[in-house]
Amino acid sequence: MPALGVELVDMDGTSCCGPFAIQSLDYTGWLALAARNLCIAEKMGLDIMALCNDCYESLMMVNQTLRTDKETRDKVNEILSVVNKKFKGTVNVKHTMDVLCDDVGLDKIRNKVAKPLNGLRVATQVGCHLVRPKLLHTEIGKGFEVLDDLVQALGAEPVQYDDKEICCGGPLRDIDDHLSRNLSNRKLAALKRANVDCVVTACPFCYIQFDVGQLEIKTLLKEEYDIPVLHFVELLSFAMGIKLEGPQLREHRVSIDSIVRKLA
Amino acid sequence: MMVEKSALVIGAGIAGIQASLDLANRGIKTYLVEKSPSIGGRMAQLDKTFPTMDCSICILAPKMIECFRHPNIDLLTYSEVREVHGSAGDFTVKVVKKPRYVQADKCVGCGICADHCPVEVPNEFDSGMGIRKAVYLPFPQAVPRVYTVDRDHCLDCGLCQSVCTAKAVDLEQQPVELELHVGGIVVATGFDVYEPFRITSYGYGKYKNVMTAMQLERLLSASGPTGGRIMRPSDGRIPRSIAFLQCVGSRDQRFGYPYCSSICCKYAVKDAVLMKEHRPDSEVYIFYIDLRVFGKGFQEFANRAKKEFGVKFIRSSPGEIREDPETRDLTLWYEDTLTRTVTSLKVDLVVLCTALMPRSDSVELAKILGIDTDKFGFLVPSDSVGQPVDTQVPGIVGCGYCLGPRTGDIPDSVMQAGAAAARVSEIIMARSV
Amino acid sequence: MCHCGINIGGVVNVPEVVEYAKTLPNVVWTEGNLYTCSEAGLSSIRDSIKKHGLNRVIVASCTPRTHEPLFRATCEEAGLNKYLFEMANIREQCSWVHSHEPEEATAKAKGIVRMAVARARWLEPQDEPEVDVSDSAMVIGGGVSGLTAAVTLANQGFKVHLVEKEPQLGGITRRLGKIYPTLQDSSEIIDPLIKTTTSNENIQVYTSATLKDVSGYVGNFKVTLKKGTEDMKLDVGTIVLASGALNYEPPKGSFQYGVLGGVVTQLQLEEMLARGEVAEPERVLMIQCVGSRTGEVWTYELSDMSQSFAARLLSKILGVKKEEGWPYCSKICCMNAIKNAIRIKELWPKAHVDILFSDLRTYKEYEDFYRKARALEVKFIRYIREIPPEITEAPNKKLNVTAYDTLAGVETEFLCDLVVLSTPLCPSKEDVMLARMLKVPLGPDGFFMEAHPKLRPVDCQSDGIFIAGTACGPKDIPESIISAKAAAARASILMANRKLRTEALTADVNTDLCIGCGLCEELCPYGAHKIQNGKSTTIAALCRGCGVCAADCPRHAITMRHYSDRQILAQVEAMMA
Amino acid sequence: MHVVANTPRGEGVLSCIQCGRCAGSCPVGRLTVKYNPRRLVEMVNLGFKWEALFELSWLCLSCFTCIDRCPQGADVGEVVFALRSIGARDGNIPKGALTMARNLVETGHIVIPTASMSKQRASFGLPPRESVPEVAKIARKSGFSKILGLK
Repeated sequence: MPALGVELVDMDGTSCCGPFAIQSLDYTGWLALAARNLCIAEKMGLDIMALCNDCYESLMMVNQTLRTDKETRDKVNEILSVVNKKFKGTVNVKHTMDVLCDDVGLDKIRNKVAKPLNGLRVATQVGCHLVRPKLLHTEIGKGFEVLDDLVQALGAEPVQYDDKEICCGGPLRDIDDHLSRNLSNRKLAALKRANVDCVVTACPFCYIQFDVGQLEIKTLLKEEYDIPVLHFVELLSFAMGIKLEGPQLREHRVSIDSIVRKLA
Repeated sequence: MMVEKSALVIGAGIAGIQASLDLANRGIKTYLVEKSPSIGGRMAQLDKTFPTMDCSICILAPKMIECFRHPNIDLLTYSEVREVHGSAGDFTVKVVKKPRYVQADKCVGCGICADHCPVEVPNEFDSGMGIRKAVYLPFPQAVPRVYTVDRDHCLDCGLCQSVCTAKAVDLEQQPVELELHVGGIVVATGFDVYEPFRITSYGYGKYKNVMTAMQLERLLSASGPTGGRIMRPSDGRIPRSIAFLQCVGSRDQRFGYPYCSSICCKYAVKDAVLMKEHRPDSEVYIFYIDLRVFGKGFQEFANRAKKEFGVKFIRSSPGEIREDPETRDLTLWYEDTLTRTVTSLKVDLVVLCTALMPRSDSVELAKILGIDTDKFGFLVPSDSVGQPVDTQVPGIVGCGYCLGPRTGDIPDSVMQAGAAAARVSEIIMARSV
Repeated sequence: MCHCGINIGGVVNVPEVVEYAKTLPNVVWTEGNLYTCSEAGLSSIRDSIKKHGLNRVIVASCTPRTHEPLFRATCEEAGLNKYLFEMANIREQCSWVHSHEPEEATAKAKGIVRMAVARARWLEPQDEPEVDVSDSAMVIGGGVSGLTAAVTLANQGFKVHLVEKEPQLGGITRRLGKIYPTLQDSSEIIDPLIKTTTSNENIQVYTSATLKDVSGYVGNFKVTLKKGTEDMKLDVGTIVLASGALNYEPPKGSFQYGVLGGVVTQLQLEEMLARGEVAEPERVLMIQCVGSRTGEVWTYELSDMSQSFAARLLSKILGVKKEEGWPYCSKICCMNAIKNAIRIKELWPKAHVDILFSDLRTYKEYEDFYRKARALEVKFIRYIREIPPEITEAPNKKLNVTAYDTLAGVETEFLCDLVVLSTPLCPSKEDVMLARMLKVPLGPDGFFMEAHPKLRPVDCQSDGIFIAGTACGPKDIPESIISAKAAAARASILMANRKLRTEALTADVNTDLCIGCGLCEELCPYGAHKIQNGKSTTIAALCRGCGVCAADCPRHAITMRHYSDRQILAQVEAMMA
Repeated sequence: MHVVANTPRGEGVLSCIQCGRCAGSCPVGRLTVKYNPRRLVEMVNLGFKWEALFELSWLCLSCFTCIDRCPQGADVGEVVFALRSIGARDGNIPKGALTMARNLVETGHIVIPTASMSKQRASFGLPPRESVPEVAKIARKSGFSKILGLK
C-alpha cells in the first residue's frame, strides 16, 4: 500500500467488528460493539480501511445506520458511555477495493505494475458483503466487475464462470458444514470447468473457504481441484514485483507454486 | 360569454382518435395534435387483439382514415403543443408544426425517396427490432401517407430530393406556428414502455434473446420487421420454447413502478395462445405472481389457454436468467411457489412483460397545460372516483393511459375517450345554449 | 385485391388471383395492394373509378363488418352509389381458416372473387331512407351509471327520462358503506348525483316504474312505462341501458352460507357495519372468488398435498357436483374485500383479518391499497379451488375454518367470529326480458353484449341503444361513471344530428303480385309490414332486412333490396361453375 | 402484534407479496429443500411455531442475494436477523455462533489470538492482539452478555 501512496495506521485496541453471526444475536449489542471501533477511528481522525468484507459490511452498516437514525444513535451512545466513548459519525468506512479503485485509481495501479501478469487466467470472487448489503443499494455500492477491472489492470485475464456471483459458502461454517462444503464444491467445479490458473478473492473469508475448503472437500467429498487461491493483495504484490516472503506464502493450503512459476 | 365550439385533442392513439371522432361527430370542430409523423399510437404497433383476434391495425385503420377524412377534424401530425392560455370554454393554444422536409400536399407516398436513401436507422415503431431509412413512413398504414425526413440521421446527401418525382422534398422547410382557439382540451398522450436494464439478473440488453413484450408484438405483426414470423434475435431460429415473465418493473418498489400495469397478464395470455397457434408443438410458459386476467371474457380465455392450448402457467417470479454463451439459450432459475420446488428451465426465448410508464415528456406537457401529475408523471384526476377523467383545470380532461394504470386496456381507453368527449361537450354545449 | 400484410398474402397467392380476376367477364381493372384500407389503396380506388369509368367496385379483403363502410364511402367520394360496391371476404373466410393449405386457399379465393363479380353484375344503386331523430333519451336504471348518463345528457340540453324500478334512486352504490380506494362514504358520491338529477329540469325521473313495452327504432322509440297501475307512453330518440347487476347470492349450504350464522357476503357485511351490527371480532376471515371463476382447472399433483387433503380432494372429485356460480372474474371483489378488511382494522386494531384468495387482482394503482392492508397486518393466504376451505361450527358462536395455504404447503386452522364470502356481480333475471324487449343480445356471461368488445364497448348491436355501467359486466364506480359518460357521448351524437340515414337493405313489395295474405305482417319480428287496403306495405325505418318475409311470401312478391334472388342465384351459379 | 415486523431488521415481512424471486435466487435453496426464503416469510406471517423458524433462519448464508433481487424491499436476508435475535432471547443459539460470541465478549475477538498469530503479526511489524476488556462492559450494558448466558 505505501508503494501506492496509501499510509496505513494500525488501529490500536479494536475488537472484532461483529460478523453476521454476532449481528444475528443482538441488534443493539452489535451496533454498540462495532460503533466502539468506529469511535477509535474517529479519535484518530482517520477513515477506516477494512480488508475483510465482513468487517467492512458490519462497520459500514453501523456507520450508516447510526448516522441516519438518531434514536438508535442515542441508545448506542448511552451504552458506549460506560467506556467513555461517543459515536459522532465523522469517519468513512472503506473496503480495500474502494481504496484501490477510488483513492488510488486504476491508472496509478497500471503505472505501478512492474511485472504484468500477462497470460494469467484469473477467476475473481468479490465476496457478497462488498456488493450486496442493503445499504449499498444506492449508487455507492460496487459491482461484481470491480475485481475484474483490477485484475485486468495488472495485465491478467479475468475469466467468467458459472455461479460467479454466488456465495463461497463460508458463512455456514460451524453451522451447517455439509451445506457449506457443497456450496464451495459447486463453485470450485465451475472454476475447474472454466479452467483458470487461480481464483482471486477480495475477502479473506472467501479465501479461507476456498483454500482450506479444498482440503476438506478432498478428504470428505473425494473431489480434487488444486485451484490456487490468492487474495487480491497478493496478486497485486506479484505484479508490483514485491517479494512475498516467509509467513504469507506458508499460509496457502493449496500450493501456489504453479502461479509463481508461471510468473517467473 | 362566448364559447369556442371547438376542441383540442393531444395525442392520436386509439384514445385520442376515438375522442376526436366522438367530438367531431357531435358537431364540434376538433384539432387532433400528434407529435409523431403518423396517427395510430400504440394500438397500431400491436399484432392481434383479444378476444376477436382481429389484427389490431386492421380494426384501427378505418378509424385512422375516418379521422383523416372527417370534415370536423383538423389533423396536425408531427406537431407539438407549446403554450396554453385561457380557461374552460375559451383556450388559446400555440401549436408548432415541425418541418417534415416533405410537403404534405405534394407527397404521394410512393416511397421512391426511401428506396434511394442510404441511411438506415432502427425503427422506433418496431421498438428497434426493424430498420427504417432517414426519410421514412413509420408503417405501411401510416396516416397521413406523407414521408418525413429525420434530420438527426440525415446526411443531407439530397438524393431523396433528386429522385422525388412529385418534387415534394424540401430540405429548407421551416417550423410553422399555429394559434388555435378551443373550448376544451383532451389529453391522450398514452404511455412509454419500461426498459428493464436495472433488473440486471434478467440480462435485458445483455442477452440477445431476452426481449420486451412490445418487441414481440412487432415480431408477431404482419407488417413488422419479420413479416409476422417469430425469430430469435440471436440466430433467426424459430423458438420452440418461450417464457413470458410478468411484473417486470411493475409491482416493483425498487427497480420500477409500484403499481400494476393492468394489461400484461391479459396480453401475455393472448400472445401465448398466438405462439401456440403459430407452432402447436412449442412450449409456452407464463410466469406470474397473481394472474390478473380480470375484465370481460379474460378469465374464460385464460382457462382455454390452459385447457385447449396447453399454455403452462407457473406462479413464480424467476430469480435470474442465465445465457449459454454458445447456443444463446436461456436458463431461468425459479421456484414454482405452488409446489414449492426450486428448479431451472431452459428456453429459446424470454419475453419480459414490462411496466407501462408515463411518456418521458408528460410532466413537461402538464406544466404547459397547468395540470398536476402524480409522483410518476401520470395525470391525476381531480376526483378519482366521481370525475375520473377531469383534471384540476376545468375544461381540460384526460383519457387513455396518460391517466396512468387507472386505464386497463383498449376498451377502457375507448370508454374514457367517450367520457372525455362528453365532458368537453358538456362544457361547450352547456355554455352555448 | 388486398394482401393485408401477410394476413392474406402469406397464404393466398394474391398476384395469381389478381391475374385470374382479370380473366373474368366485365372486369376492366384489377390491382393488388399491401393494405387496400390504407390511404394509398383508397385513393387508387377513387382514381381508377374515374380513370376507367367503373360502375361496380369489388374489394377482396377482410370482413365487411369493419371495412365495408370505409370502401363504400370511398366509392361515394368518386361519385359511385355505395350500393354498387361489393366485398369479397378472403381473410376470415379463406386465408385465416386455411392457413395451412395455400393452394386450396388460393383456389377458394378465386371462387370467392368469381362469386363477388357474379353478384356485382346485378347490383343496383339504392337510396337510403332518412329518419328524424327525437332529441330526448330514456335511461334505464337509476344507479350511479344511470344517474351519470342522465346528467351528462341533460347538461348538453337533451331531455332525459330516467326509469328506476326501485322506489328510490342510487342503486347498489347506496348500499355500500364506504368505497375504495378513497374510503369515503358512498353517500359522498351518490347523494350529490341524485340531487343534481332530481333538480335538473331536463330530467324526468320515474321511480318504482318498469318497462312494459318498447317498439319503434333508432330515433323514434315508443316506450310504455308501468308505474303502479297506470301506463305511461314516451317517445325517445335513444336509450341508455344502465340496468346494473346483482350481487350474487351463494346457494344455501355452499361455504355453510345460510346454514351457520356468521357466514355472510361482503355486501351483507357492509350493511351490518353501516348499521353498527358487528361486535368487536377476534378474527374475521374472508374468502375470495365464491361463485366466480368457476370451472377453472388449475390442478396440482396430489403428492403436493398432505394426505388428509388428498382424501378430501378425492371425496370432492367422487362426489362431483357442478360448481354453482359464474365462470368470469368479477374484478372488484379483491379491492372490496381489502376495503372491508381495512375498515375492520381501523375499527378494531386488535382484530385479525385473513383473506383467502386464489389470485389477488388489485390491478391499477390499487396495488397500493393491497400494500396498505399488508402494512395493517391483514394476512393474505392463497388457497386453491380444488381444496376449498372447510367451515365447521365451533363453541360459543365461533366458526372453525380449515384452509390449505399453497404457498406454505400447510393446512391451517382459523377460529373466527365472521366468515365473509366475496361474491361476484352477476346479471339479473330481468335482463333476459329486457334483452328481448329491446332486441339486444346477451353475451355468454349473461351480461348485455357490446357491439365490439374493443372499439365499441358502449354501443349495442341495435342502433340507438347504448350500454352503461355493470349492465355489460362487472365494473367499479369510476369505471361505471366513465362508461356512462361514454354511452351518453355516443347517444348525444345521434340526437344532436337530429337526422339519420338507415340502410337501404329493406323489403320491397311488388303490389302486382301481392295478394295481401298478411303472412309477412304475421312473421315480421320488427312489425315492419302492414296490410293496407289489401296490399302489404313496408315501413322502411322499421325493416331490418332480415328477409323472413321474402323467404316466406307464397307469391314471391317480396324482394330484399340489395339482396335480390337474382344476385344470390348468380353467386350460387358462379360458385358451382 | 406482529412480533417479527416489530423487531429491528424484520420490518420487511409485511411487504412480501410471495413472488418467489428470492427463492429462485437463493443458493442454499438450490442445494436443500429445507431452506426456502419465500416460504420462511409465509410461515412467519402465518404465525408458525417459532422453534422451526429459528432453525431454518440459521441456514441463511447472509449472501444478501435475495435482498439484491427483491422487488418489494421485503428483504428476507434482513428478516432472518430478526428471527435469529428473537430466538436468541430464549437461548436458541447454534453452538458455533455461541462460541464465537462468547469469545468476542470475553476477549474482544471471535477467534482467540494464538501465539502463531502474534508471531505472524510481528513479521509485519505489528504488535500482538491484546484482549479488549471494554467489550465485556459494553456487552453487559447492552444486555448482550445476558443473551449469551454470561454474567
